[in-house]
Amino acid sequence: MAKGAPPTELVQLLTPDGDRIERAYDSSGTEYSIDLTDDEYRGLYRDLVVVRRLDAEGTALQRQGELGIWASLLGQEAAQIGSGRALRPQDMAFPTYREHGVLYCRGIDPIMPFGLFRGVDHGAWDPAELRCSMYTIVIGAQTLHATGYAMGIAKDGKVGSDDGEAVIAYLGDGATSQGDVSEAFVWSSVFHAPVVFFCQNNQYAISEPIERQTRVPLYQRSAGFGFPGVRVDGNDVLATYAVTRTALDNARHGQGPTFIEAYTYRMGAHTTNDDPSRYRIASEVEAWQAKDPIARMRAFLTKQQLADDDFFAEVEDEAKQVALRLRERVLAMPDPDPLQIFDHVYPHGSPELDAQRDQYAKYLDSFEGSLR
Amino acid sequence: MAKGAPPTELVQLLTPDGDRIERAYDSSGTEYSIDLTDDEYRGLYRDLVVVRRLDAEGTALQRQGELGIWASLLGQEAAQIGSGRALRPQDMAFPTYREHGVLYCRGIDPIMPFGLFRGVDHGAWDPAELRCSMYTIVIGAQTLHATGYAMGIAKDGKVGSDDGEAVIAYLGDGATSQGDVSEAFVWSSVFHAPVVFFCQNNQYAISEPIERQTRVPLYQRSAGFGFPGVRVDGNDVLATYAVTRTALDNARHGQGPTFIEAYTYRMGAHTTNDDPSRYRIASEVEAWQAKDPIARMRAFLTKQQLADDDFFAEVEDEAKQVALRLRERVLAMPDPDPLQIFDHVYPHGSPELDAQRDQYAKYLDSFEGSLR
Amino acid sequence: MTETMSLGKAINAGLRKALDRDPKVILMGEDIGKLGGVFRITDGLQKDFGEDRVIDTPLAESGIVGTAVGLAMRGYRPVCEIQFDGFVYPAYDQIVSQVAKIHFRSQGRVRLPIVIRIPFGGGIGAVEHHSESPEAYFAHTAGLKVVACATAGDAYWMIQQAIASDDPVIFFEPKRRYWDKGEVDLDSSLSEAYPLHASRVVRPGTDATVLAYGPMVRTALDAAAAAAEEGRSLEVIDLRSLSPLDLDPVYGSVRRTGRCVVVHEAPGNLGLGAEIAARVTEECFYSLEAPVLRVAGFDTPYPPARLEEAYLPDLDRVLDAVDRTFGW
Amino acid sequence: MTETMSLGKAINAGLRKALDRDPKVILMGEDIGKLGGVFRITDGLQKDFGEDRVIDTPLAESGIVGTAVGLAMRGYRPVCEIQFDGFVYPAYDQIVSQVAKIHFRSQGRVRLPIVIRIPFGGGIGAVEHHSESPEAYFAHTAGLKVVACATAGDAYWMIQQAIASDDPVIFFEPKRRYWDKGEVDLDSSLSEAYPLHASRVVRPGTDATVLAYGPMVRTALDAAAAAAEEGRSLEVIDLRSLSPLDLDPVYGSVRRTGRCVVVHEAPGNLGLGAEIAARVTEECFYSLEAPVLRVAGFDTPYPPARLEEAYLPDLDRVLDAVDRTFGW
Ligand SMILES: Cc1ncc(C[n+]2csc(CCOP(=O)(O)OP(=O)(O)O)c2C)c(N)n1
Ligand SMILES: Cc1ncc(C[n+]2csc(CCOP(=O)(O)OP(=O)(O)O)c2C)c(N)n1
Ligand SMILES: [Mg+2]
Ligand SMILES: [Mg+2]
Repeated sequence: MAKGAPPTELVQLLTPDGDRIERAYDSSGTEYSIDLTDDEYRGLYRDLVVVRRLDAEGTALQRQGELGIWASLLGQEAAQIGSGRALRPQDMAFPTYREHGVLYCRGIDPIMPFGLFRGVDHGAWDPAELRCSMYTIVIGAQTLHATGYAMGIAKDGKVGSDDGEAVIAYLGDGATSQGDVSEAFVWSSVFHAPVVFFCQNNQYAISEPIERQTRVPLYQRSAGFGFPGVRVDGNDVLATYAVTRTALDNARHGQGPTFIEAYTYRMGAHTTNDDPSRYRIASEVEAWQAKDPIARMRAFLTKQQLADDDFFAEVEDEAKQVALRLRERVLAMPDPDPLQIFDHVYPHGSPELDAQRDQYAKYLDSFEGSLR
Repeated sequence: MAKGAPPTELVQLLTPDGDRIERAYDSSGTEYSIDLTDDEYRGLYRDLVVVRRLDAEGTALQRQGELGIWASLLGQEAAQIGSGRALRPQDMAFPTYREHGVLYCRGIDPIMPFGLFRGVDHGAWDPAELRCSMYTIVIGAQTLHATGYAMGIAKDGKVGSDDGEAVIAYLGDGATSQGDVSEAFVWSSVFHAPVVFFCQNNQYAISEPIERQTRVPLYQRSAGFGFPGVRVDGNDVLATYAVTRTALDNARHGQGPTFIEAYTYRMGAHTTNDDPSRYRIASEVEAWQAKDPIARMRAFLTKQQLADDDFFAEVEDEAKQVALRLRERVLAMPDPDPLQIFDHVYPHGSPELDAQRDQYAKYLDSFEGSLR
Repeated sequence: MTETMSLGKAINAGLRKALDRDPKVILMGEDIGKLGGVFRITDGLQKDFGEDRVIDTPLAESGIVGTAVGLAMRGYRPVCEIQFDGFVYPAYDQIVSQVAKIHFRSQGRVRLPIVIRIPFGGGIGAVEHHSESPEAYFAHTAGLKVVACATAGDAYWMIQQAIASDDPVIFFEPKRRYWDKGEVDLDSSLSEAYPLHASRVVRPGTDATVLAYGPMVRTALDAAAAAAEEGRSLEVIDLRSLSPLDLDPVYGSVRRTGRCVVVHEAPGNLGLGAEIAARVTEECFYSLEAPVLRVAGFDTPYPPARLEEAYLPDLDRVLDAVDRTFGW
Repeated sequence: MTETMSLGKAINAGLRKALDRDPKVILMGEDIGKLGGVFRITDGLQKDFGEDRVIDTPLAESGIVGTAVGLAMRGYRPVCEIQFDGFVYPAYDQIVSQVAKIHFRSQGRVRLPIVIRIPFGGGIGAVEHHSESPEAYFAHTAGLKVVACATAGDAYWMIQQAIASDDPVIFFEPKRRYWDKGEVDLDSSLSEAYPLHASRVVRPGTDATVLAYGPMVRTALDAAAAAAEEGRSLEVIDLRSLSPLDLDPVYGSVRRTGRCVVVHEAPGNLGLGAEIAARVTEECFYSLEAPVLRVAGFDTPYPPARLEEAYLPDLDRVLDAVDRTFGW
C-alpha cells in the first residue's frame, strides 16, 4: 500500500469530463496509474469507436431480420476494451455472450460471434488458437471452466514469471448469485489459480437491478473467499486497463486470483428481445449518458491535444468501413446443411447417430425436389 | 461497538481450563456476555453429558450391527448444545445429519434420528410439530430450505418483536464450498431473512482438512454477501450460547441474517465407516482433547463451586439411564413392511403406483410362507 | 362464458385466478416482476398482487427451487418460473433430491405443493439452451408429477390445478405455442375441469393412433388433417400428463387401430416415447400390427436455430411414421 | 498373465495404469487423496503420483466437473470421482449443458476427454442418496457416453478405455460388487481389449434373453443358473455400454429366443429398459413371442435400507418375469 494514499472505493484515472487523474487507489490502498504513448491512447479510442459501431451493426442486422437476437455491449465498451487490451498474447479469456469488444481485442475476426446470433452455429471457434473460449450462455458456468484452465496453467508450471499465463473470466453482476461462481471463487482461492474474475456490473440482470443480487458493493464479495476485490470505473478505459493489467500480472506471477468489479451501465436493452422501458426510467439512462466511455476518452484526447477533428472523423470512417464489411459477410453466411445436425456430437461418431443420419438423409431424399 | 473493546477473532467466555471470561468481543467489536442461573449452568453441563452418552450409544449400536451407520457428534457437544439451547420455542432448526444434540435441545425424542441410521426409515418426523426439519444428507441443501422458511416468516409478519421467529440452519465447514450455501447467503441477504447460519467448523470434511475449502477464516465469508460473520469457540458452550442467542434475536427483530462459525473439532471418525487414522495424526487429536467441551464446563462448575462430585455422578448416571432406555427402544424398532415402499410417494397416491403395489403384493403372496 | 385468448395469456389468467383464490400462492423467478417475464406470462401480476407475492429473485435456479422448498414448508404454495428449459439444470439437485423426495422422506408429514413452470421446446429461433425438451429427466423421477399443456383452454385450467395440487408439479409450457389462440372456458371450476392427470382424445380416428403432448399436439393434429385428405383416419391423443401417464385411453385406441406413433421434440433415446412404446406393447401385444414407432428429436444436442426445422418433428415426419406402420 | 482381484481393486489398478501411461491424466474428487476415497478405489494413488495428479477437491460437485472442463480444455484428461450416485446432481448442469455439448458447440474443435466415475446402485445398507441408479438421466443426454462395468476383468480395462477415449464418459461402478472377485487379464492391451461400447453374451442360452448391466449382471447370471436347474436355458447379455447401446447381439439373441427380459435397479419408468424394449420390439417384431418385460426398481424414491431387499430386483423377480414371457 502506498503510504498515506487515501483508499477509494472506485478506481478512476479519467473523470467523466476527460480529465486525467494521476494516481488512484483501491479500497485496500493499492495504487494504480497508467502511462501510455500517444498512439496507445488514440488506439484505445479507436477500439472503443470501432467496437461500438460493430455492435450497432449487430443490433441493426437483428432489426432487419438477419439475426435471431443480438446482445449489445452499448455502454460497456470501456470495460471490455480496457480489460481486453490488458491481456497479453499468452493469456486466455472466457467470455459470456456479450464480450464482442473483448473478442475484438483478442484479434478475433468480428464475424465470429455472428454465427451464434444468426443461428447458423452455436458460436464455434477454436479457443486454443484464438486464446478465447467460446461464448457461454448458461450464466456463470464459464467461471469454473476458467478456473480449471487456470489450474492447468499452474500445473504446467506456467506461472511465476513475466512469461506466465493468466486467465480472465468474464461475468455479469447477475451471475454473482449463481452457485457456480461462488464455487469458482472457492476453487481458484484454494488452488491459487492464475485467474482474474472480471465482472461487468452493468447494474442489471435483464430487468433486475443489482439490488436483487446484493446488498453490499459486489467487489467486496471475494475477500471472504480469500482474494482481493477491486471496484473500477468501468466507463473509464484507462482505469479498467490499469486495474486489469495489474490483476493479470499478479496472477501470472503466482499471486493468485483477483476479482474486479467494473462499475458500468448497460445503455441499451438486455438483448434485442428486451424492452427496458418496462423496468427503468429514462432519467437513469440519461445520468449514465453523461459518463459515456467514448465521450470521455474523446474529451481527454482533445484536452491533451492528442487528437483533432480529422482524427475523429477518420476513426468514424474506419468504423463505418469495418461495419460495412462485416454486414456484407454476415448477409453472405450460408445456412448449414440439415445433415450437419449429426456432426460433432462425438469426436469419433457413434453407430447410432450414423444410422440416424443415414435414415434422415434417405427420408429427405424421398421428397421430390429434395431440400438438399 | 463497545468503545475501547479489543475485537478478537474468537469469541470465548470460558477458557479451556474452565475460567470465566466476563466479556468477549467479536472481530467487529460486538460484545458478548452471559449471566445464567446456577441451575442453568448445571443444566448445560447435564445436556453435554447426556448428549455425549446418547451419541456413544449410537456408535456402540452400530458396532453391534444394530445400525447401518452412525455420524458421531463427539467433540461438538458444546457447539450443538450452546446453539440448540439458544433457540426459543418458536424458532425453527434445519439440521444436517449430525445434529443429535440440537434435536435433544428441541425436546425431540432421542430415538428420532435412529430410524434413519438403522435403515428403517429416512429420518421421518414432523418438522412443523417439532420445530426442526428432518436431517438433510445432501451437503448444503438445507441452507436454502432454511432461507426460504425464513422468508416465509418475514412474509407472515413474524419478525420485529421479541415474539418474532427465527431460523437456524446448520452446516459444516465442507458445506461452505457448495454453491447452494452461497446462494442461501445471497437470498437471505437480499430478502433480509431472519436466519442464522450456524457452521460447525470441525476442521474436516470427511478426510479433507479445512484448508481444502478456504484460505481465510470461514467466518469472514459472509461479509461480502452483506451480513456479519462471527467466529465463536465452539467448544465453549457459554460463548456459543451467547453468540447464537444474539444472532437469533437480531434475526427475529428484523436485522437479517448472521453467519456463525463455531470453531470446534470432530474428535471421532466422520462416521462409523470412516478411518481417520488414514488422514490425521494422533497429536492433533490430543491437542484438541485439552479443549474438551465437557471437561471445561466441569472445571468451571467445580471452580465456581456450582457442583460437586455427587452432582457429576448423578448426571453420569442419568445419562447412562437415558442411553439404556434408548438402546432398548432401538433394538425394538420393527422392520418396515415391504409394501411401505409404495407409501407416501405422493400425497394422494398415483394409479401407476397403486398398480405396482398390488402387483408386488400378489407376487409376494405367491411365495409359500410369504414374508408378509 | 368462453373467451378466445392465446396460450400465454391463458396461463397469465390462470395464475391470476390462483393468486386471487389463495393468499398462500406466490410466484418466484427471474424477471417475472416489472418485466412480467421474458414471455410476459406474469405480465401485470406483480403490479396487482405486490412484490411480496410476485417475487423477482436473484439469478440462481437452485436458489429459486431451494427457497421454494422452505417456503412450502412454511405453508406457502410457490410457483417457480424457470426462464428457459435449458436453465433448469442448476436446480436439478434440489428438484430430484429434495422436491421429489421430501414427502416420501417424511412419510407424508411434509407436503410440498410447489409448481415449477418451464417454457420448453424449440421452434422460436433461439440460441443454445433455449429450446430444450427435458421432460424425461423429470418423468423418470419418482415423487414428481409432470404435465404439459398444449392449448389455451387446457393451459388456463391445468396451471390452476397444478397449483391447487398437493404434489410437486413440473409444468411444461410449449413456448412456441404461447401465441396460439384458443377457446377458454372461464365458467368451469377447478373440480369440474378436465382432470390434470388425464390424457384426452383430441381427434377421434380409426386407422392409427398418434400420441403427442405440448407443442407437438398441434403438429399431430395437422398431420391428422393431412392424412384425412388422403383418406386415412388418425386418432390423436394429447397425453397432457407425462407422469403419471394416463394410458388407458391409449390402450383402448391402439386395440382398435393396431398402430401407434408417439411424437415428441425431445431426443428419441430414452424419451417419453420409449416408455410409452414399452407399455403399449406390453398391454396391446396381440393388437399391434406394427411396432410402436417414435417420431422424435434426433439424439444430438439441439442444433442452431437455422437447423431446427430439420431437427424438429413435423407433419411430414409424422405421416412418414404412420406410413411405416402400415407398411410393416 | 491373469490375476484374481476384487472389482474395486481392478479399478484401482486400471487407474494406476492410466496415470502411468499418460501424464495428462489426473484424478479429482472428494476424499480421493489420503483417504483413497470412501471405497478406497483410489487407495495409494496420491501417495505414488502426488497431490498434483490426485487432487482432493473442495466439497462441491459442480466445481469438480466445471473445473474438469477447464482442465480438459488445457489438455488434461480429468477423471472425476463423484462420491455417491446421489451426489452427482449438483453437477448436472455442468454435465448436461457443458460437458455433453461443448464438442458439438465447437464443431469438433474442443474435445473433452473427461471421465466421471459414479459408484451406483443399492444393496449396501446405506442411508438416503447413497443407492441411486441415475444412469438414464445421462443416457438420455446426447453428447455423453455412458458405460457400466460388472466384473473385475471388465472394470480394469473399461476404466482405462474410458480414460483413453476422447469422449466424455460417465462411468458407472456397481458399488455393491466392489468386493466381488474376478479374473483380470493383465496382458491384454488397450487396443486388444474387448471394446468399450460393446455388449457381451456372458452366458449363452436358447429359451429367453436376459439383459442386464452393472450390479444386475450377477443377479441375471444367478437367475440363469437357477433356471438351468429347472431345465430352462437363459441367454444373459451384459450390456456394458448404456449409451450408445450395442443391441445387435441382443437382436440376434431375441430372434432366436423370442423372449426378452431387461433387468435394472433404476425405477422402471423411463429406465433403460424402456428404450431397450422399444428398440427390441421394433427390430424383432415378428420374432417376439411375448412383449419385452422389465424387472426394475419400483417407481418410488429409493427406500430405507431395511426395505432395499424388497425393492431391488433379485433372482426370483427375474425368474418370475421370464415365466411370464412364457405364459403370455
Ligand atoms: C442459468 C441461467 N439462468 C438464466 C439465464 C437467462 N438469462 C440470460 S442473461 C440473464 C441475465 C444476466 O445478467 P448479468 O449476469 O448481469 O449479465 P448481463 O446480461 O447484464 O451482461 C439471464 C437471467 C441464463 N442464461 N442462464
Ligand atoms: C452433495 C454431497 N456431496 C457429497 C456428500 C458426501 N459427504 C457426506 S458428509 C461429507 C463431508 C461433509 O463435511 P462438513 O460439511 O464439514 O460436515 P461434517 O461432516 O464435518 O459435519 C461428504 C463429502 C454429500 N453428502 N452430499
Ligand atoms: Mg448485468
Ligand atoms: Mg466438517
